[in-house]
Order: sequence, then structure tokens, then C-alpha cells
Amino acid sequence: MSSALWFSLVGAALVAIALYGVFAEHHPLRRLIALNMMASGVFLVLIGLARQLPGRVPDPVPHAMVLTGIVVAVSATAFALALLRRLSRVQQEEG
Amino acid sequence: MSEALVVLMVLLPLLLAGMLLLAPGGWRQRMGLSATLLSVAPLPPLLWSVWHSGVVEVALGGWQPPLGIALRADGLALLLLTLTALIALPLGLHAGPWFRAHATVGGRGGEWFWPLWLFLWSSLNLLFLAADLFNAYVGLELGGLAAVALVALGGGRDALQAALRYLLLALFASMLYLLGVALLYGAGGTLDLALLGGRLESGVASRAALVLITLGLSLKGALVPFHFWLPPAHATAPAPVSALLSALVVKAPLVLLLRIWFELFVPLGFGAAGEVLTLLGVVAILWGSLQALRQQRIKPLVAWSTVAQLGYLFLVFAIATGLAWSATLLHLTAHALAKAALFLAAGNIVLALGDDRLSSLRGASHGMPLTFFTVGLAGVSLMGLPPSGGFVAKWLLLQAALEQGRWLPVVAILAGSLLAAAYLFPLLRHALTGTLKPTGESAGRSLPLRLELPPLLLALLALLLGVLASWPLALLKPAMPVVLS
Amino acid sequence: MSVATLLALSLLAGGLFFFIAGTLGLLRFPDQLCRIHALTKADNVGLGLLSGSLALLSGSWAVALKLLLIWLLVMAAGATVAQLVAASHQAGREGDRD
Amino acid sequence: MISPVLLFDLLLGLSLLWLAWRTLAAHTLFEACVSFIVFGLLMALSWVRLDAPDVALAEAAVGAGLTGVLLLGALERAERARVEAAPGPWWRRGAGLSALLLFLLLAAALITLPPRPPLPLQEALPLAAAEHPVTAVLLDFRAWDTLLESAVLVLAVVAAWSLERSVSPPRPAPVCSEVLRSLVRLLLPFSILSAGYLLWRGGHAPGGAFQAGTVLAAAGILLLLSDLRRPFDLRRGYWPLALLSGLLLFIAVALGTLGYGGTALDYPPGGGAALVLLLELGLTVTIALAFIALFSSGRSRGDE
Amino acid sequence: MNSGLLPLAVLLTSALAGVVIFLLRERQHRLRTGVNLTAALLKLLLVGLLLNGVLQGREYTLRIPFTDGAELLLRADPLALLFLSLSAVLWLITTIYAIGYLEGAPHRSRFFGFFSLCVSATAGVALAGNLLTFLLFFELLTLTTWPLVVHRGTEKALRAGVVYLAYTLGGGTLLLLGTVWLHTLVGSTLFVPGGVTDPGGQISAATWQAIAALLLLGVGVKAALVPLHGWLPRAMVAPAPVSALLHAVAVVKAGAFGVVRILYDVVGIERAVALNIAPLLAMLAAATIIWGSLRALEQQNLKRRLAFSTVSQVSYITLGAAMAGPLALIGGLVHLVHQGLMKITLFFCAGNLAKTLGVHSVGQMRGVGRRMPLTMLAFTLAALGMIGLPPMAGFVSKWYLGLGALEAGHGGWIAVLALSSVLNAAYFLPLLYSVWFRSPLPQEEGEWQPVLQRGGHETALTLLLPTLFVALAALLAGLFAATADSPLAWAELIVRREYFR
Repeated sequence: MSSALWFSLVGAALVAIALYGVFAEHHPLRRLIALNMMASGVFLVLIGLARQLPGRVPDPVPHAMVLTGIVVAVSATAFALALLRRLSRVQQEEG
Repeated sequence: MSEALVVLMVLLPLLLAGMLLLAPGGWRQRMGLSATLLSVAPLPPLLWSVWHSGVVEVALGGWQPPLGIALRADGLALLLLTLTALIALPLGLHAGPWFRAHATVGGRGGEWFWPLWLFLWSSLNLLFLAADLFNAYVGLELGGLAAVALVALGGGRDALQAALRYLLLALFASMLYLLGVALLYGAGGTLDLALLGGRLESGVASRAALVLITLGLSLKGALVPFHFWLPPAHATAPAPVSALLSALVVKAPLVLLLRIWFELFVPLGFGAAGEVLTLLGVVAILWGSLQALRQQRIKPLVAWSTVAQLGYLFLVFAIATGLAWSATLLHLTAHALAKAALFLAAGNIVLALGDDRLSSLRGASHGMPLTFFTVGLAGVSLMGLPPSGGFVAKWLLLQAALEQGRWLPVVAILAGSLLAAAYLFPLLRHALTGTLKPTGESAGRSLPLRLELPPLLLALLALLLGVLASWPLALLKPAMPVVLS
Repeated sequence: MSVATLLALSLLAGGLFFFIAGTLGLLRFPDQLCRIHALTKADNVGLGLLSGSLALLSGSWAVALKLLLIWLLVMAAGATVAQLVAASHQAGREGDRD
Repeated sequence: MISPVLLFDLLLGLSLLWLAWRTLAAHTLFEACVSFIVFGLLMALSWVRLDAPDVALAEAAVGAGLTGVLLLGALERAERARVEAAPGPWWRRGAGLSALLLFLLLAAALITLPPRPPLPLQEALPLAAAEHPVTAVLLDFRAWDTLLESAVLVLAVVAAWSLERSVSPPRPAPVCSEVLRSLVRLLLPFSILSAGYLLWRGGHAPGGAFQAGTVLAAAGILLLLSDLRRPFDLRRGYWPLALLSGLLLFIAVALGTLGYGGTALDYPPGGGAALVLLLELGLTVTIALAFIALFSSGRSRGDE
Repeated sequence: MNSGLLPLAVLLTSALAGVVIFLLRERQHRLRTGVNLTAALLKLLLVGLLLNGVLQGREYTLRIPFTDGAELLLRADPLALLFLSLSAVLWLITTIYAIGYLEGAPHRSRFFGFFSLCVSATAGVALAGNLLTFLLFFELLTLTTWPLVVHRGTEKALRAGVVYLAYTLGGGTLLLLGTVWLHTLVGSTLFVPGGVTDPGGQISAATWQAIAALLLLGVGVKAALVPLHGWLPRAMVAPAPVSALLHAVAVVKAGAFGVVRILYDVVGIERAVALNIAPLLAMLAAATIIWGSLRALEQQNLKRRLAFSTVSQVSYITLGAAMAGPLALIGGLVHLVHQGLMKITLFFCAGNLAKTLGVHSVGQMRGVGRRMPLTMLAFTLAALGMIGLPPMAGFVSKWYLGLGALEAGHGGWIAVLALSSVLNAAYFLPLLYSVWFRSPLPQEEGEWQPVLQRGGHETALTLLLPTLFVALAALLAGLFAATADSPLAWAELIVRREYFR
């Protein structure tokens, strides 16, 4: 039960919790937070896999994937928030 | 030389999008069309070289996989790249005047349509060419974001609501897909599709990856249980955008799933899981058509028709023969052309009449005979009647299904085309009844030719596909996955 | 156990004590202002002791300097944030928005 | 006897899960956002435990910091948005069940994962354009991914801009206390310095464009919040060019190497390190400006 | 290779004419008529060339690649020529008639455009060399005739259009399924006079019956077999030239032609008899004949009566084919031509009556002979032919059908033929009697339009001459049946050369 595997399992649990969050919640902001958590969960699984390599230095490819993933996740979140802001303003104007 | 063309197919739209962003708003509309034309430039020579000398492999950065990223331009990729270009040109011609006409109606989308569209185009080209799974993930995200932004151009409350729901689900689906890719990397040690084939053996990890990747891509490809985001998004988006979404964007994830399924999972012996997808495809055809029948407005009707037609594309997973594979891709091409024509024509109708209720269509064809003629032609291809491309695809699909004695898909295909006739009829019947409204003047204002010709061109392409079906099929033959041929 | 590590461990214990005190303050104090007070004061001192012990343990001046830098930064940020939170809380209480 | 390190990991993992559950079950949106930020910090800690310093830096700066700022920024508006009806009990039970199934599937897959063939890194690294393996992967082996990722970032900004109907300059910050201004005056030079340090360090140790860009973005956002300088609109003047610089530079390098050596992003021998640094610089500027633009978009007219 | 281009040329003449006419604006009458007539004459010329070419036994085939497994094949064999020549001749005449009939009507460019496309689809159906090509043009026929049925755009026309589409698309789907199934099992659907060769013998009897049922029902919709004939009477709402086209030249004939093709060139007549497909079909045809005539009796509207008479008359062809005897087949094939000539005359007369006098129902036709003698003469000739009295063409085909029934030894079919002749007489003779021997109703009751005098003729020349021409043709086809170049001779040539050597 190496720590890498443990963190991968934590990541898997995070994905599961986030999946529940995405579908059980109804406010878009909460679903967005759940999605971000799901991303973190997936990245945990990814980096957990990197550590299982027998060699001393961890495998850098998952690290690069996670870095790219984080930036992509944050851009998507930013756009989703802008969309939510715009939606609520339009809802307010249209009454 | 052809390696450069492959890379240009993806980079050129990006570069032009960047340049468009630097240009002031007014300029963008004028430069948009020329940017679209320029982006098509690398395609003909690439098509020529792949047609003659087979697959073009590009190892980016000079590093061969498993370290580096590879792009593969095989027959399948070229067919889809050509399809995208064939839709892009008429669509570009239509989008300019359409958004200008809408600028008067209060929308300001024209300025932002072009850069977003070029980003989307670049992501589509990338998805068709990608041989690296993580690279495909980034392509899916790029495409997803651009598509949602284009839907949100609609500006209205329901357009934004549909866009937000589409975005949340697209992100969720990408996460599932990435998780599947992570597991594959964990088991196979590489992200390259071709290399993974040899390194995986059928364990729990690859089975889990199968489930996750299929779930993720089916959700993005709007297979029936996950289709609820599509009708509102495609119906509320501006017409050129709905045409893009229904014709190309919703198909790219499916093409990726086809590649992964037949190059990776079937060799591992997971082919049996295809029965579930085919069953869902059958349900999609029937459920989508029935819902389309119930719609009272034009664009939701056409959007639900997309849900139904997507069902055809999932039938191949259980049949799993070379014939079914090429039939599915031919159907994808025929549907893309016909649906793009239909959505643009629907956009014209709504623009001229001012409202998109079916009941207000009476006598509308007087002002715009060409648009309703396009609806007729596109309808012919969607119903799969000769001489359209839809008919050839239906013919091959039926043949593939009958070869294995699978009666459920056969009945679904036939019922689907009859139902298509049923739900397209309300649109068609007004195409020919030229009787004027009781008030004597024609229902809507007549449309300029610039708006009516592009959809007609697309509809004619759909019919031409029927006559020249042997070309795309020849292009597809060498690209057929090994397990199928 | 050389004298340096012994000293480091004692500093560490002191730091730990202050952190626990700060957290207890956070949980026990009734009013928001007191809680901010407890947090910033106790945690800053705790962090100072902690970074001192780590500097000793690491044994290289570069790391020690960086730790000092970290401590100063956290103190500056902590003070500003505490002031902002208190200000908005104050504004909040007057406007009875709470 | 469980070694203390493993115990710490165990505790960290469990607290992560507990915090995730608390975030989802939070009563108010504000509470959810704050607990998400704390979650981000704990994630950064777990990255350190997993020997991924680059990711820890990025997570702390981007995942927790920036996302948290964006969430809090949109909080006001989000609370007012009218939301569809809450999903029914059956829907929630279904979601719960599928979550459980997914977890079991994943856990089984992870536990029975066969050892995979290692990547041919040892031979390739010395030839790469950067010593630090992660930077080498990011900007040499898989530079194509990074190019497209910067495209995603620029696209997010363009998409956010396309939403706004009227173009008006961002409005001054609500609360501007003198203390904040003094802190910002202190922090600004320091953050630019550390961003430069992180950028330079990326070549041979954890660091690089992402982290440097985010630190710059944080400085920019502080500048916006503290109203030290009249708010600048990134849609005007040279700002769009600066924003796009990273992407355009990357494409230029790709096309350049394409012309020069025949394969895109294949750095000429010897010139690799310089090109990578150039790309990193461009990326940093793009990332910083993109995050600032994303923060300030939508806050333009009287948002509250 | 040039021998392959001739069938394509036949197809393209009317197709290109259609496209050109679509592009013409509404007010370019002369140009449109010019294009129409030149195309019709050119097509007639080409068909003539084909005719004597096939007579000398030359081969005309054209292969177009469809998919790698299947190809489109156009082949001019004698059976194709029979139907092709009928449609070419009648297309010319109906065009002239339509030009006169639609004087001043709206949307004529659209009408004549679809009109020509429909005829090129019919030519395609005739020239199809395999089941796939046949299916392709069969469905095209539906697409091109639907706009003609709903041409008037009234609510009634649209409802008729819906029914028409429902039936024909349904039939098309059955035909498609049968074709694909056969293609999958045998690999090719080439028309082979003894039936598709089934080398491996994998097709079991039950499968053959299922495929034959699918194909025959698919084609049966257009051949108006009993349960599937619902669309025909409702399609009467279309203008007269369309009804003439639908019933005499294109749609219904394509259906009957399809039945013959499938029975003889796909299933093969021995296999059809062995698996008792043919007897079943014959019974269905007989039922249709009787049912059609009975329904015709009770129709008061003239065009609906003619429609039901078509339902029964077309089933003669099906009956002839299904009796599986050489003489019966000759009777059936020659009836294809004769019925075409006679029925088109009747519709032209109905059109003249409706156009000039506004007469629609049978009751109004009392004493109309005095008012429009020539039209009514043609009407009488055609009606007598329908009943099967010599010397009209109708007699010849019924005669051969009777001989065929005797040859096959089925007493029942002779009874059916006799009964149907009696029924025909029952619904035509009273009509003729009231036309010639009853005095016309007084002005206000009879609501005859004021006499439309056109330079002394009873109606416009463009309406009158075509009617007389086809009536004459029907008479001559009957009189000179025994000569070398009559439809009967051609039918005998087909049967002797292709099916019963």
C-alpha cells in the first residue's frame, strides 16, 4: 500500500464525490466547483500513476499533463463563471 | 513537404484567428471570409499526396512516440478534413450577410463569430488528425470551449442557459475521457494510439478505460441517454453556429471513439460491449425522430433530427465489419452536408418570417423559393432517398446489418427514414404550396441571393455525394482499422 | 543529538504550541474580531519559531534566508488580510448586513 | 508499525475527502467557495507529498489562488442567478449509485494495474532543450500540447470578451483601504522579481512559465483591486497583442522550425535552450494577461 | 462504348429539359413550350433509334460505379423498350395537352420542370438493368410526382399528397429492404431472364418467399393492388394532365412493369410458381380487378370512376404476368400499352369536359355528345376498348389473357375476366347511353358553362387533337394488332426471345 497508490485511490474517491456533486447539485456554481474537484481527483490519479514507476525519478509526462490540465481547467472555469455572470445579468434585465 | 501541410491544417486557422483578434471589430467581418478561404489552402495538396502516397505521419518536435506527439493523416482524417472545408466555405459565405442582417436585429455576434469559428476549425482539424490521446483531450477542450462560446453568441436568456449546461456537461465528459486516458497511460506507458495497441492486455484497467472513454465521448457525441443538452443548444444558437454544431462538432468525439474502439478495444476482445452502443443507437433513432415529430418550432425540430441521425452512427459498434465502418462514415458525411444546409435554410426562414413557429410557415415560400427548394433537397438526403448520399449510406448500412442477420438495426434504419419523412414533411409541404396568405402579400420579406445560395450549394453537395459515393469510399478503404478488414 | 538539533527541536515544540494556541483561540473565542486577533498573533509567532527551527535543521544559509523571507511575507499578508476582514466586518455590522 | 510519513499521508488523504464532502454540502455559496480554496491548498500539499513540486506550485497559484479569486469574484452575481428546480430524490440516488460504481471500477483498476514499460527518458533527456524533466516534456517533447493549451487559454479570454455586449472600461474596485495599497506597493516589485526568478529557474529545476505567469497575474489582480492605477482595459491598444504574444510566438517558432528543419517544433541543435526560454517568456506574458483579463471581464459595468 | 451512351441520352434529354425549365421564369411561355416539345421529340427520336437497334439484337448497356460492391446498370432490353416507347410517345402528347390545359395557370415552370423529371425517372425505371437501379429510379419517381399531385396547393391537394407519400414511401421502404436482403445474400441483383442465379443455394424457400413478398408489395403500391391502392383515387385532385400522366404513362405503369420485372427477372417464373408466389399474386390481382370495377360502379365523379377503373385494369397486367403462361404474359404486356392508350384518352376527355364545360360528375354528362361530338367519339371508342370489344386494342389484350387462362387450365381466371368485362360494361355503357341518347338537362339544372366557342371547334385545339390522336392510336393498335410493328408483335417478340424460348 504505497502512498502513491493511496493518493490515487483518494483521487478516485474525489472523482466519485465530484460526480455526485455535478449531478445532485443544481446551482451552476456548485456544479462548477464539483467539476474542479473532479479535475483535481483525475490529476491525483494521474500523478499517482507517475510515482509507481520503479525508477527513482518520477515519470515527468503525467506532471506535464497535469500542468496542462490545470491551466485548461482554470480557463474553462473562468469562461463558465463569465457565462454565469452574463446569464444572471440577462435574467435580471429580462425580469 | 506533406508533413508541413498536416501541421499547417491545424496552425493556420489558429494563426488567422489571432490576427483577426488584433484587427478592429468592423474589419473582422470583412477579413473573416478571406481567413476561411486561406485556411482551406493546405487541404488540396495534402489530399493529393494522401490519395497517392498513403498515410502521412508527422512526429512533432522531432521526437517519435512514445515520447513525442504524432499526427496521422490517413484516409479517414482526409475525408473529414475535406468535409469540414466543404462545409466551411458555403458557411462562411452565409455567415457574413446573416450576422449583418442580425446586426440590425440587435445582435453583435458577427464581430466575434469569425475568431471563435477559426479556433473551432483548428480544434476539429486537430481531432481528426490526432494520434495522441492527450493531444485529443486538449483538442476536445479547445473545440468544446469554442462551441459553447459560439452558442452563447445567440445572446438570449435560453441561449446562455443552454450554453452553460452544454459547457458543464462538456467539461464533465472531458474529465471522464481524461481519466480513461490516464488509466491507459498507467497500463500502456504511452499515449500514442498505435503503440498502445501492442502494449495493452485485457485487464480490469483497460476495461475501466473502455467504460470511461466510451462514456465521455458518447456524452460529448450526444448518444441518447446523454442527449438532453443538444436540442436546446443547437436550437437557440445562431443559424450558422447550429449548422456547424450539428454537422461537425458533435461528430468529432464520435470519430475519436471510432478510432479508439476499433484500433484499441476490439483487438483486446472488448468488441462485445458494442452491443450496448448499438442498442442505444437504435433507441436514439426512434426516440429522436418521435421527439422531432412533436416539435412545434423549426429549429428544435431540426435539432431533434440531429439526435435521431446520430443514432445511425452508433450502429457500427455491434456490427463491426469494414462495410459498416465505411457506411457509418459515409452517413456522417452525408448527414453533415444535408444538416448544415437544412439549418442554414431554417435560419433564413426564421430571419425572413421573424418567428420560427411551424404554423406561421403558410405561403412563406413565395418570398424565398430557393430556400424552400434547399429544404426539399436536404430533406431528400436526410430521408435517405436516392439520388442523395444518405441513400448510399443507408444502402450500405442495411447491407452490413443484414450480412449478420441483425434485424433490430435494419428495422431501426428503415423506421428512421420513414419517421424522417414524417417530421420533415411540415417543412416540405409549405415548400410547394405557393398560395399566398389570406392578406395577399407574401408572408416574409424576400431574402437576398447571398443568403439563399450557400444552403443550396450545401444541399447540392449532399446530392452530389450520392452520385460520387465511390470516391470517399475509395479514400476510406486504406484507412480501415486492421481488425475490420 | 548535537546542541543545534536540540535547540531546533525545542523551537519546533514552541512553534507547535503557538499554532495550537492560535487554533484553540479560533475555536473558543466568541467574537469575530477576537478570533482574527488570535489567529494572526499566535500563528505568526508559531511560524517564526517553526522557520527558525527548520533553518537550523537545514544547515544552509540560502535556505535559512528563504525561510526568513517566507515568514516576513506571511506576516505582511496576514496583517493586511486581518485588517481588511475586520474593516469589512465593521462595515458589515454598521450596515447590519450580517 | 505504520511509519509517521504514511500516517501523515493517510490523514492528508482523509482530510481531503472530508473537505471535498464539506464543500459540496456547504449551506451557502460563500462557504463552498472558501472551503474550495482550502481544498486547493491541501491539494498543493498532497502534490508535494507525491514528489511533484511543479504541480504543487501550479496548484497553489492557479488551482487554489486564481480559481478561488474567480469564484469569489463571480459570487455576487451567481447568488442572484435563477436556477432550475433541484433534481428529485431519485435523480440524486442514481447519481450516488453511479458515483459508487465509478469508484469501485476505478479502485479495482488502480489496484490491479500492471507495471508499465518505462519511457526512454534516460537517453532522451540529455538531448532535450531543458535539463528539468518536466520543462523538457512541456516545451520540447510535447511542446505541441503546450501550444494548444495556450490556444485554449487565449480562447477562454476571447470567449469571455464575446459575451459582453457593450464595451466599457472596468469599474474601480469597491473597497480600497490604505493598508491594502501599502501592501501592494510592497509586494509588486517583489512579485515581479520572483516571477522572473521562477521563469529562469524553470530551465533546470521546478518552476517555469505557468508558475511565473500566475504570480504576475496575482500582482496584476492586486493592482486592479487596490485601485493604485486607473483600471486598464485589455481590449484596447497594445494589450491584445501582448495577450496573444505567447500564442503567436509559439506558432511562429513552430512555423520557423517547420521551414528550417522540415518538422514543426524540432529545435535546431544548440538553439533549443534559447528558444525554450523565449517561448517561456511569451507564455508567461500570455498567462498573466489572460488571467487578469478573465478576472476583470464581466466586472466592467456596475456589477454589484 | 457509344452503344452505352444512347440509354443515358434518353434519360438526360428529359432530365436536362426539366432543369432548364425550372430556371425559366413564369412568363417565358414560348421558350418553355419550345424546350418542352424539342425535348419530347428528341426523346422520341432516340427511343426510335433504340427500338430498331434492339430489334437487330444490338446490346445497349451503361455501367456507373455506385459503391465497390454494387453498380448502376442501364440496359435497353426489349421489355424496357416496350414501356419506354409507350412513355416517350405519351409524354409528347400529354405535354401538348398540358400546355393547352394549363393556359394561364400559375407555377407552370415548376409544373413542367417536375413533369419532365418524372418522365426521365420513368425512363430510368424502364431501362434499369438491375434491382438497385430500378429501386433508385422508382424512388425518384415518387419524389418527382409528389409535387405534381400537390400542384394546386389547396388543402385537399395537400392531404392527397400526404396519403400519396405515405403509401409510396412505405412501398419504397419494402422494396429497399427486399433489394438489400437479396443483394446481401446473392451479391448482385442483375436482372436475369430465368431469375437471379443463386449458385450457393443459400437462399431457402422461406427466404425467397419473404424477399418476393417484400419486392412485390413494394412495387404493388404503385401497381395499385387492392390493399395498397388507397392513394390512387385521392390523387384525382391533381389537374387532368397529371392524372393522365399518373394513371396512363408513369406511376401505375411503373408499378405493373416492376411486377413483371420482379416475377420474371428476379424471382424467376419457375421458382415463383414452385413456391406458389405467382398463384397468390394472381389471386390478389383477380381480387383487385373485381374490387376496382365494383367501386367504379358507385362513383359519381367521372375522374374517380376512371381512377377505380385503372385500379382494376392495371391488375390485368399483374394477372397476365402471374398466370405464368406465354400467352398470358403476351396478353399482360400488350395490355400495358393498350390500357395506356385507352386510359389516357378517357382522361383527356374528362379533362376536356371539365375544362370547357365544367362537367365533373357523371350526372352532368347527359346529352353532352351534341355539344362536344369529337371528344365524346374518342370517349366512346376508348370506353368500348376498356370493355374489350373488337376492333379496339382492349379486345386484343383480353383475348390473349383469355387464351393464357385456358392454356394454364385455370377456369377461374376466365370467369374473372368475363365478370370484369361485364362490370366494365356496367359502368361505361350507361354513361355512353346518357351521353348520346339522353337530351341535355335544362340550362339551370345542368349548370353547363356558357358555350366556349374557339373558332367553331368544340374546345381548344391543343386539347382536342391529342385526345383524337390517342383514341385513333388505340383503334389502330387493335385493328393492326397482327401486323409486324404493332405493340402485340413487340410483346410476342419479348416473350419468345426472353422468357419462353
